[in-house]
Amino acid sequence: MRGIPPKAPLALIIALTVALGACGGGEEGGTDEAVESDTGTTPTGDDDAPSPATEDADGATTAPEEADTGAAGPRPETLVVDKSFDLATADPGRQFEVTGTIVGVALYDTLLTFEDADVSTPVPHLAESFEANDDATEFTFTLRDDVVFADGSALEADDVAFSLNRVRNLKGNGSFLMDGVTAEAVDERTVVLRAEQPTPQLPRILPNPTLGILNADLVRENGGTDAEDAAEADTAEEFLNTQSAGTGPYVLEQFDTTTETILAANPDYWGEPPVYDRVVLRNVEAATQALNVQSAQSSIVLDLAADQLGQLRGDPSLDVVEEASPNIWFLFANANPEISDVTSNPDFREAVRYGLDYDAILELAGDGAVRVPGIIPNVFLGALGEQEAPQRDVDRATAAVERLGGDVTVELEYPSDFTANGLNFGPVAERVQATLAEVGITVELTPAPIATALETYRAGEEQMGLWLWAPDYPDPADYLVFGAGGIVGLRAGWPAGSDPELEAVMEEVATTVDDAEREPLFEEFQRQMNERGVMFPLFQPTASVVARTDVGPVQFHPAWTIDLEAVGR
Amino acid sequence: MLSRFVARRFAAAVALAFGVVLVAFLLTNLVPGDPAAANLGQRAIEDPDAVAAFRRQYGLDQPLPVQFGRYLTNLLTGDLGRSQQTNRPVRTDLAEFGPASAELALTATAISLVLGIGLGTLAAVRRDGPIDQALRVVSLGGVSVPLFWLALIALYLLSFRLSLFPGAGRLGPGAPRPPSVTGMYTVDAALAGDWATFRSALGHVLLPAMVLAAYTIGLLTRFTRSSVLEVLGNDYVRAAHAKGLPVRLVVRRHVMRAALVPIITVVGTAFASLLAGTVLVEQIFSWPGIGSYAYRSATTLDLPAIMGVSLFVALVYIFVNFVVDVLYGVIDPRIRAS
Amino acid sequence: MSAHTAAGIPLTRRQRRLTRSAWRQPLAVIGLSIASVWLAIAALAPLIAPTDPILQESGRFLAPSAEHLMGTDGLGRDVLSRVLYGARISIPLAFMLVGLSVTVGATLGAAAGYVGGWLEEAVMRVVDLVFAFPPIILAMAVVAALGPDLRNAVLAIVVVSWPSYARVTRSLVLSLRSSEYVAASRLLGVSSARALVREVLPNVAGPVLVLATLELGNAVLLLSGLSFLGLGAVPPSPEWGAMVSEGARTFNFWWIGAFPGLAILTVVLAFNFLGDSLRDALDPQTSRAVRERAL
Amino acid sequence: MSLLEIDGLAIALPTRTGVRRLVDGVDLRVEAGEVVGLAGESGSGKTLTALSVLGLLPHGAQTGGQIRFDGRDVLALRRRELRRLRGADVAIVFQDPTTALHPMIDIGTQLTEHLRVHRGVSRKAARARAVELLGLVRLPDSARALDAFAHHFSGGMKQRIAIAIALACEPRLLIADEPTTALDVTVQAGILQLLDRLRRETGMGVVLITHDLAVMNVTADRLYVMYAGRIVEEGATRGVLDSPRHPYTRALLDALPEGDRHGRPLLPIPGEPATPEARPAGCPFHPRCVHARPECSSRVPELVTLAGGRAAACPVDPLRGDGSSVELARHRGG
Repeated sequence: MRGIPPKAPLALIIALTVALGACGGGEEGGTDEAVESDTGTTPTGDDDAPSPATEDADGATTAPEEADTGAAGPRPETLVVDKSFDLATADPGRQFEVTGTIVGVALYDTLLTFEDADVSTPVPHLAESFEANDDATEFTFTLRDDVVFADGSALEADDVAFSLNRVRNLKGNGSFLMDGVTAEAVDERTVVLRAEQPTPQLPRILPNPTLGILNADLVRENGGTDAEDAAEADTAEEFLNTQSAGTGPYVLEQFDTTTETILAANPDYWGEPPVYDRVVLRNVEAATQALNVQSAQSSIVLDLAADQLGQLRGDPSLDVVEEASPNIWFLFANANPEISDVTSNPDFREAVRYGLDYDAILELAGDGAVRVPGIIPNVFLGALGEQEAPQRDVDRATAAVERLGGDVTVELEYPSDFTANGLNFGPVAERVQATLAEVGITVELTPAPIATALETYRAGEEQMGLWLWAPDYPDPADYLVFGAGGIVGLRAGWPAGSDPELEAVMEEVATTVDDAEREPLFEEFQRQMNERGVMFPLFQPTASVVARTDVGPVQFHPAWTIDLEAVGR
Repeated sequence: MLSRFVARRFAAAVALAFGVVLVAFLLTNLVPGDPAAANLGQRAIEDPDAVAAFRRQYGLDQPLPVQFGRYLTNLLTGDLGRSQQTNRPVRTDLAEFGPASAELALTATAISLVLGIGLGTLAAVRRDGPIDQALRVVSLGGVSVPLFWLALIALYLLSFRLSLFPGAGRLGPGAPRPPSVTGMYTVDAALAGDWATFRSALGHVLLPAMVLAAYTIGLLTRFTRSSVLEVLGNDYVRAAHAKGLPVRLVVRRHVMRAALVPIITVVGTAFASLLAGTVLVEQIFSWPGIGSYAYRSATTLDLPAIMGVSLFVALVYIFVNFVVDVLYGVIDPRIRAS
Repeated sequence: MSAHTAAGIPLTRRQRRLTRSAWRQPLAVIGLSIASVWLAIAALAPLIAPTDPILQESGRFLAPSAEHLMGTDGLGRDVLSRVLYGARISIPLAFMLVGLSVTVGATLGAAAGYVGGWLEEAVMRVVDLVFAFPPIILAMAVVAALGPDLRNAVLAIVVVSWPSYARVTRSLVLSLRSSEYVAASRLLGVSSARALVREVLPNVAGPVLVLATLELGNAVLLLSGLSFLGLGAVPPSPEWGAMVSEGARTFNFWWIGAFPGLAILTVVLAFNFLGDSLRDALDPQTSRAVRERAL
Repeated sequence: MSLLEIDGLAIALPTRTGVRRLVDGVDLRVEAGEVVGLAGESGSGKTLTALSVLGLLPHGAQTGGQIRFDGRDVLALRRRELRRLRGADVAIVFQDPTTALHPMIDIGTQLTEHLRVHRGVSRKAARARAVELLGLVRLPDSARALDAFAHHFSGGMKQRIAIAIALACEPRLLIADEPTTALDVTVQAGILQLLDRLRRETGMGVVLITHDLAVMNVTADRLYVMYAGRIVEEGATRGVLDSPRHPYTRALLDALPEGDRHGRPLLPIPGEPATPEARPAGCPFHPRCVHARPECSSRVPELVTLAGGRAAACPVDPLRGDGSSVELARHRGG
């Protein structure tokens, strides 16, 4: 008989027996053993794990300024970052997703930016200074004079005007940021942005990586245009997917929307050079990220669910950063009687508002998660204080259900295949279902893949929906969409004219320029929403960044998740 | 004669491919859900101009028959359209993900061929003995284990806890890819003589391939066993033994050659089932292949990608069947003659 | 005198021998035992499960203990109860799925094989088409069209799986059609339809039964696979594949995914033990066709 | 010393219901250049006896007694020695040439693969020998036949090829197991003549197994008749066929289609052949025997040597007149 190669099947058999053994064996085995095996930082077995031994030699010469971090062990030369990709393009004007934002910040600088995690005050970046007129319709920016693109050409006002106008005309996902705003180069170093309406939030919009500044000449050469018909005429995306054309701390080494995108430090960067010369951003399923960072196959992972963090927190080789994400999770009840007699009834809203067990739901969102008292997340201007959050009142809710005739059944739709901050919609929906059952509301879950769920959501056909809202820019104006007639309001069957009192506040706040005056108006907006609105804000989940300690300091950034340039600094 | 055979084969293949494309097209258009909603994002979808631009860009503003006709015309020039999710030509996507899946599926096939035929033959030769019984349980276990569960266990135990294999992905993070010839990293690295990359690529493909092979190993073991048993009972095997040939020669030349014909049929079908299994395994191992591409295209209603994947899979199916038929002829002269 | 199956189809002598010899094999006995246990669990789940499978009243992520033998999941539900209740979902659906596939596939296959001509051509071309089509896309399209729900997932898989039965049935019918006694009954003026039912079906039933038993396991695998991808079970139903997917997100709480996975494994193993034993007991000529299609 | 000496051979096989003795106490001699016939119904143990000479018994078979080929004890040989014996010194031709030839291996390879294994001849020499062999069995266009496959030939031609394969290593003993049963009557004679000629030309011993006594009549020098695993009669062919001493031999002769050449009608043997599972006590043939006496059911009759080098295993006076058995049979039938 021919010999049978013994190794592979043996390995499988061993795997199975070990698996079965593990299942039958120690109770807390999963946690403790894992920690044990991880404490050694020696990477495991394979030549792929970034091995300190081999990296040592190279690392010593290429990364000299590492010494001050005091982290244990030598710092890896390449930063390996795991992210579950939602990456579509490396063209800043076209990207509007989380991964694209991370890449965009690294490749392209914006006129203004946020310092560290403070997203309340935009600070100058490519612009050295800026002024706004009194009614917030005209903004004048003076550019720095020491900024050069990778091809050596200096940053000019034309680059800025081109980039911003191009975004508006591309009619992409982020184009609304420039809605009604025109950029004009006044001279080489001065740009004026004119808005059709008062736009006090514009300075908070400008740090958005979608508004990154491109090398206008280079992009024009490669098919770019900022003309009205850019949506069809602009063909620069392909070029921008192979080569970056910005002034950012990194340049694009390899772009891939499905496997890994690699960034290399920009040798001519005008600011302080980034700590890491090379960043590999890998597309890794959230489930495997925890394993990767524990086994040192990755330096930083970004999608861990709150439930996975508990075990990692005790690991001395890991640095677990937990913050409340600025994303808000919310429920809505459709106000359109054609969709549902039940959900459109104000009594139903009351039953839901006081029937939800907010704390039980919050429990799922992680230790760093917070309840959101109004629709505006806690890091932004105008956020309500915790004491204003609706509190569960079972009696009140039950009474409301009785007014509805008791025993109500509604459908709740949510995207089944979508994960944000490691959190799935399913368990949250299940908990909503369980807590509402306690006040006599039967919720039938009707999950759908996001493509189909979005369709019914957008058409305003969901009886109840569970969705999240990620801020487009850190200004409360972004949350007016939840009011009657706003884009989310419409999805909940709540058109303009449904609530004149609320809409009056919305109108007023939109044209108010001074933050001190805006704040109480936004608070009033939310109070009225909490009283009569169709939205039920639930929580801001835990956002986590888990890094190996030898990477150096890492921060979660509320606007763009992680600032790669700042890692290790 | 032969050319007529090939011509008929080709016509059937074209008809089948056309049918597959048509079904894919109809299915994705019957399904509720708007590709624009799925791909444009929350903001742009509210901008009628953006939606119109998107529809124009992907030709969704045309009536269905026109869309289909346009697709077919483009197909003739090798243009499969542009994927809405990757924003690249579907052909580029397929050229990248196809070989990745092929590498996985071929490795899995190789593993299952060696183990399945080897173990199956062993079981047949040791019929009804303890080895046979044990192999029976093992092979039935192979076809019974849920692949996604096995993949998770393998990843957790063999890669993470025991560090026998590298983790997810095709190469180590940031490792340079070998110069693309076939798109299969192991092959390309070997062609380039880059043995470090070869080892790394092989290490990465081995674990998912072994998981993927679990089912086909089981299948082939059982099938080979019964196939060989059937052959062993044949007069010509007894005749071969009566000639005083060494057992190895009898098994290799006389038994295997006859047993191989039915086995090849199963290998062909098994290969197709491997492609289906890749959806789950690729997801778990972050393997950028056709399976995860198909999953993503289907969930995002990425019409050009769905049609491209369907066409690709159909062509693979046709090709595998063709290879199987050719192999029949190579092995069995009676088939060659007819 | 002749024994009758549940369906009332008289068994030929060969098939009786087959069923008798199948029970002699230890694997068949083991398979039958496990399958019976699972069927009993499915029937009696409300009586034997410690708690309601959707009750979210315990602490979250509790490791297995005396109180929760399989621990609790991320919503504080008892995993054991969910695994037990899961049998009520997967097993009946597997039977339903295979039943539908057999009905559709065998009917079309038999018609194709017996009638021949354009009908055969049409059916076999559709079979080819389905075989060539990536099943995940087909399944996803059906699920997307009808909404994710296990029943729709079943329909989706039926769309993908009936061709196996059609092929087997057709080839069996073809080989029987040419056989003498069918030819004889045709000569005697028995109508095609009656000949099909009286003469051909009993002989096709055995191999198809074996194939169906083997496919029961595959059905459980496919359904749980779709649920794992989020295209099957709707929460909060305790479907095993969905539970494994839940557990996959938190490796450190291994019990959430490990036990449902084991449940799938044992159920499928039981069906495969049974099917394999039946297949072995079947005489080689007819089992050949089964083996080739029993994937 | 004879070429082949079988003494007290017993073969037992495990079956579902236990181990069964299928061959019991068989003694058999074959001299060089002699054709020995082995006759009996199917299931009588002829083929098992033949296979045991090559050590080709099915898996799990147990054997007793002795088989000496050329003085060497075959049953005691080690695997490798046995393998050297097969094909080289003892060759076998099976009943159905259609199944005995491999359908997917070309004739040339099948003709000479054992030649190359046993003699280590070169590919070229093997090919030359293959052509020669096909000539020997009178296969036309032998050079082209080498690259052809089994399905290209008719049944008779296939059997000639099978014989050529058996002859490749110039064996000293050829076992032909029902070599003509599967063939047309017209082809049968040609094959038998071929065997006869080859025996004369090569001087090898031949064991011819068949249930067809007419074939024996033409070919065999001596004849053994087996029933239920035992030899029931032996002797020179002509003597046995002309005056059978065992009721079974007689019954076989009566069952011959050619039986009418003696002016007698065709008579089937009543009853079913004894199966290994249901072997009657005493003489295994007695339930079917028209001469059966009470003691036949209690005692297994010994093979008794008779005059003229013959032997038979029946206590009933075997020399009773020819007609009586026919009468009795008629009586039973009517």
